Amino acid sequence: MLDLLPQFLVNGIITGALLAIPTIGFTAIFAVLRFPNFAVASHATVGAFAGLVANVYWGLPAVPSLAFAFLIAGIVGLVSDEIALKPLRKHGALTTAIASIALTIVLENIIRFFFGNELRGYDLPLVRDTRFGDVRVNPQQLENLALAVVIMVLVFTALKYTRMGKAMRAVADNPGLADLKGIDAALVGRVVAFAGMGLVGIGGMLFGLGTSIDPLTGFRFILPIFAAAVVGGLGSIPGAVLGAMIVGVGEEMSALVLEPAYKSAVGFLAIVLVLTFRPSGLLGERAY
Amino acid sequence: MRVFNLRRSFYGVRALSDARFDVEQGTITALIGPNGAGKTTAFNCISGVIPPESGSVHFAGTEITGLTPDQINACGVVRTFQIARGFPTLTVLETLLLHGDDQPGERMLTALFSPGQARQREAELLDRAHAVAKRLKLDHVVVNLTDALSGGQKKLLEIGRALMAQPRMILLDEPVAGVNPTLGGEIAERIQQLNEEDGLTFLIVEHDMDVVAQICDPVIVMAEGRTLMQGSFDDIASDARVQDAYLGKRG
Amino acid sequence: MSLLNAENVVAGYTSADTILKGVSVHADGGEIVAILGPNGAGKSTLLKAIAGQLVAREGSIRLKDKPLTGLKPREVAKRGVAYVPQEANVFPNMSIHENLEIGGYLAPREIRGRISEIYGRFPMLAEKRKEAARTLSGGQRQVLAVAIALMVAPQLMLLDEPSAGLSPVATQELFETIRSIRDAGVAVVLVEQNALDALDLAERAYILTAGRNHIGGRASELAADKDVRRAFLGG
Amino acid sequence: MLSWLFSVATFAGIYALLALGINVIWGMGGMINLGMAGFFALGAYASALATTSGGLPIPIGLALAAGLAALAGGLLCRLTLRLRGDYLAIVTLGFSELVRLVAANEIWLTNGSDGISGVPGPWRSELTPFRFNVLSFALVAAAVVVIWALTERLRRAPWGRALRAIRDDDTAAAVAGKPIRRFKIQAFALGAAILGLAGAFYGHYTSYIAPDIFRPLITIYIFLALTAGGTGNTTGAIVGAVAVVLVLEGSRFLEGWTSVLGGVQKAALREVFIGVALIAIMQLRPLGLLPEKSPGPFLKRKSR
Amino acid sequence: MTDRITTLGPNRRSVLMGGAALLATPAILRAQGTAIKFGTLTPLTGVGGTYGPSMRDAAVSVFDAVNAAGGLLGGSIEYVSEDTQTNPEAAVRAVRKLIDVDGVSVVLGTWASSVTTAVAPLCWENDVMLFCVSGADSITRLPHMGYIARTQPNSVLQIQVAGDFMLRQGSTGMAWIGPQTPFAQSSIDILAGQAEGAGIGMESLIYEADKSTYRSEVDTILRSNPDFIMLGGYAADSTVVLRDIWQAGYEGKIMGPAYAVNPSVLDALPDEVTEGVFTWEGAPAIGSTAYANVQAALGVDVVDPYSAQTYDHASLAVLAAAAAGDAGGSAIKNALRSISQGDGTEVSDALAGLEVLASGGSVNYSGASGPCDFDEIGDITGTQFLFNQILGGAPSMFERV
Repeated sequence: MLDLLPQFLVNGIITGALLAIPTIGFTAIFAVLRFPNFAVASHATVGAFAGLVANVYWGLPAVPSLAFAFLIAGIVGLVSDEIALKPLRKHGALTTAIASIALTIVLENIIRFFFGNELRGYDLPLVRDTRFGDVRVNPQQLENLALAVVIMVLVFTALKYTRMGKAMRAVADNPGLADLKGIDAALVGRVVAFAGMGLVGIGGMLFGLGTSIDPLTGFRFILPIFAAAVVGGLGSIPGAVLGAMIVGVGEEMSALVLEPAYKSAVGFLAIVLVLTFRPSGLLGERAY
Repeated sequence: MRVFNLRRSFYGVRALSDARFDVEQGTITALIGPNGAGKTTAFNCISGVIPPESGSVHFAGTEITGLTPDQINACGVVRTFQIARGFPTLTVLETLLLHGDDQPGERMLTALFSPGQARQREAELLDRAHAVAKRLKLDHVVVNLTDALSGGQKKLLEIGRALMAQPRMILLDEPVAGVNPTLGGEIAERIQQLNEEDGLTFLIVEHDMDVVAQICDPVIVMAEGRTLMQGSFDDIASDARVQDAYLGKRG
Repeated sequence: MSLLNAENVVAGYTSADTILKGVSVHADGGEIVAILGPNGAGKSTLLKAIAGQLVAREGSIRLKDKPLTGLKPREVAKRGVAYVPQEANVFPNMSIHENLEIGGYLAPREIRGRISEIYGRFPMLAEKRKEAARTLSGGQRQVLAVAIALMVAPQLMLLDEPSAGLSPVATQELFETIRSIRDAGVAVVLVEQNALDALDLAERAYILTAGRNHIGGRASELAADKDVRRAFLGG
Repeated sequence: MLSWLFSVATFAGIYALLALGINVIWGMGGMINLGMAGFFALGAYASALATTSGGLPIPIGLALAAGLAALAGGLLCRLTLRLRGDYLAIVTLGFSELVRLVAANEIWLTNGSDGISGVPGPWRSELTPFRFNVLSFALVAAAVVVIWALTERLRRAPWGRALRAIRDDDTAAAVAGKPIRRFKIQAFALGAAILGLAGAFYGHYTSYIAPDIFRPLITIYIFLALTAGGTGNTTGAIVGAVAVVLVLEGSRFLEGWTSVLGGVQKAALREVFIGVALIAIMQLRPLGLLPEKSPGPFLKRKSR
Repeated sequence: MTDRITTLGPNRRSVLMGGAALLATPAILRAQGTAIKFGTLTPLTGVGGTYGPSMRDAAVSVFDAVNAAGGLLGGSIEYVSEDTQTNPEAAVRAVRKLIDVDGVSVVLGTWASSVTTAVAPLCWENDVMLFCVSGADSITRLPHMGYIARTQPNSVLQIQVAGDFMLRQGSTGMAWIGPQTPFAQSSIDILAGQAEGAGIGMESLIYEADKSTYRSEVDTILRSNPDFIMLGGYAADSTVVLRDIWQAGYEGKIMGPAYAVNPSVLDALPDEVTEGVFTWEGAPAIGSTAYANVQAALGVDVVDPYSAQTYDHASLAVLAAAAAGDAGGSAIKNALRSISQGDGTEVSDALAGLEVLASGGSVNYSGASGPCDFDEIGDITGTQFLFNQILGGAPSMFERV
């Protein structure tokens, strides 16, 4: 079995990179709005379907379709947050989190209402893997990996160098002082609801690229997202990337020691292990 | 109580470095010093809220360093908080009852299956709570949630909490700050009375020097995480180092 | 008419809880005004009321004739009032440079110039510009907090116990900084525990007790006053 | 029709038990437990296995269910004692998924995804379906009343007061001399025991359990029930559970207005309705239909 | 016992008299109507949501056709559709409503084995006939007293037939890969037995459903160099596995059940990925009236096995009720085998059957999914199997057994 180790490692890195994008979205929302937004599941599905409309119905190539997925998932994220979740935030993080679960049910079924349950696939050519010695990699995966890296770089750049990005980090870091310094926390909240869910939507489509999508697409990878965010430390964006890598690589490598049917258990074990030693995850609560 | 070489840092800033002092049984000892001198941190370490990095705390000959807060409480040492920490969903009366000692109803099985015992104890505690509330002039707000109290009332409740537990030693963190002078005087008197009549030992952090002068002896001065000196109030007040540390240096 | 005029301010955190029971304070450009008094007297609450973090229930707070009462903290900040809270007054996970940039959030065009000004004034900050604020020592952090406040070129600066937890040396350095700010024409209102030091620093001072003005006057006179010594040392 | 009402009421009773269990852990103890379905499953499996392959009588199955769930609850709580709410939420969610994975994969023990059928119900074969429904309802209702009485007594007792204090501010409660760890573990274990009991009732009532039943959806329903009913309020837990079952079952009768739509669309619309209704309840009554109230001192009623 | 539906015979007068009042009363009060009531219970949401909607539509088309042609037993068929949510817990609540409120005498279309197992006892206890498409062997072994009929060949039979096919194609190393399902382990055991008999290797792997990639799982299974891989999952995960196997550069043969490698999967994947993949199913009666009816009702060229089966469920229920002269559950149960098999006139749709029955003849229904003959425990017998090969993105017939 050990001969497969390098292959599993590569698989894990690719899975991890894909996982990182929605995890960044989830953790960014947590950092600024201070609640775990379980509606990431349905927003990933929204993104996947928006991308499908752009790609299959309008014939756009992958990258513009991803941009469209970002836009639509972001808008849905913003609007649903304003209507459903924002009024509840003053009643505490957990109340809001529970409402976000109800929101997930609503959004998933709105998609089902319009698109039905059929499996749908993107109109993108598939190619076979390329071999590098013992390890095979798919060009599509490399493309996804590259996309993931580009998106991560964009997110980091935006957070690091733009005015809004800095304001976002300031609110996450010290909301009271940010308010004193003139940052409109409500506006930042809206931006983060939009951008965070937009990233989750991209994640949904990136996952969908390799599979087929249906209204339950988002649910298929919601647990790894939570696991990754917690392992990395809720609210920490570098932590999200680190956590996603740990969960991604961990899940793929688990085949060496664990029945594949228990793959999801890896995320859980990683959480328990990390939290035993660091109750706030690997990178604590640092926003950046 | 003997506190020896307590050390504790936060994020690289040393809040306590080698704090050492003794509190004799039956005294009302004051712990004074400028803000940031480490008084509250010392309280936290003594009461088990945060563990010290090194050093030790002994109470009545037993080492209590590193015990959990409830274990320290069980040894007879209770404390109050500087900023009154109310339980938002508990009423004043419930808060007082909560601090009553030896309530068998806090054991799950007793509460479920022999409530009689718990009720009997509750009745005793209720009498005590009403007495405490009356003494602290909280009797008209006993049914209010603690969140709805004014700052001064919260302060009083802090003291009430300490009184309910019938401890051997009470650590008071700024018992009269934010309370009007008349009430402050009453609190001070009450402390003195408890000390004289019940033999309770007090360790008090306080900035109100009237109160300190009136009831405390000895006084311990802390600055920059260390014990500066220990002595009677007059000794302290006339000491140049203390004036420097506490009032600030001139020029 | 002074720059800051606070008259008979009544405020508290909850409706049941009135901490300020009628406090009046005023301050002018180029002077340091110290607010002193025992813990719980309402000193910090007063600053919060001025900065807009608490709504004054009665009384008026005006900056150069324009009322501040009822404005949100960021609107107060826009009028040129910089408030430095006692705690959590920097962004711990952001670099020094970014802290300053956020400080100048309301005046984006002037950020560059002001930051270089501040680096000139506080070489320590320039040196550590890329480091996260959480790595600073207590004194350095207070300097950064003040520097963040300076980023908007305020007319009035409110400092809440800036010397808390600082060593004497750090305190003296910080006070030097405050003096230089005063000298630049800014009105500084500071709350202090370090009473005599504060009186030494300030031109004027108010002593509050139990939410009301107790004594006020020139700092040098107050420093010699028996009443003041009593308030702080009981003697 | 009547039979259906009894059956819906039985489900409402099982939901109410679940809500009461969660109320002890979350409402009274402040510990979020999104792993509810896991304890529900543990109880269901324990009792089903004990009474089918174990051949034991149903009451022993119920006791085993509660006991096993309590044990697991205590252990999980011990393991997660230091975690903050949102972390705890995700860890417990992972726990329930782990339980489901084990139930699906350890065929030797749980019969895998085939599930366990023929779980005995009390006098099921001797009674008509209608009478069995009535009996089940009576038994579940009795259990709800007993558990309600027990948890309400605990809530009013000094035990509940201390637990509430810990929920509000555990440092201050510790300083007040309350052993936080003991209280939290007790509350978690007790709540888990109730969840396990509910699982056992579920199995004996429907006669069949399978891993698919214990997907997180049911946890969501119960949390929504408790939030709608009033977190921390024992009676509210029951009211909320009944409200959620009414929404779930009542929404089946929306059919009439939607005759132009296809089957999927109707089903989707029904679930949208459920979600919107629950969010609306939370927004309109954020503290729940019956907000938590302080019980006052633990004395006999007449003396109060 | 007031709620029990024991007689649901034709009672025209009450229908007529009650008609006006019924329109004015809410559905909930109409529970014990005297109309003929059938219920569909398919997965409209949840994992099975891919299949359930068309299953429902296929069944409903039968009822609509019968009603349009004058109804059944002098009345018209009322049908109620509920959603299993692919979740036994929700399905139990749904079937309760169907039985106790709507008073249906037939429930048809349950898909997931766990759902069927969960609702079955409620059906047989209430004299309700249950038609299902679930494959788990354990279902027909339940003590159902004849109240279950299954149109899906049981999994033992399916796997044996498929394994034989793989050996016939000259497999020198078999592999099975699929999620944990009620028939995962039995599938592996059967294949392993067949492989051992043929003296070839057999590798298997059970993965976790609902993952977005199975690359590592595929790598693991390919280590044994199989030349014939059998898929054990459903449509969603099979899409992923097929893609991953193809991308891994596998050149051997693949086969999967027709419900997993279905038109939507073929649609979602590029043709080259599915090229040459074998599928198998209980042979549908392509070209029959029934099959054509389903094609028309669903507007598709290739009818998926489950929709064909629910179409037959509906037809069987209608014909059994007509033959018994009683639309009650026990009557349908007792009459089922008299119209599904035997020497009667062979008919392929309900309308034709009703005509024959009306004229006093007897029928042998043979529907869209095949001949629909049942053994004593309700399993389908005499099923022929159809093997297709996917060529150019569409199935083409390969072999019929």
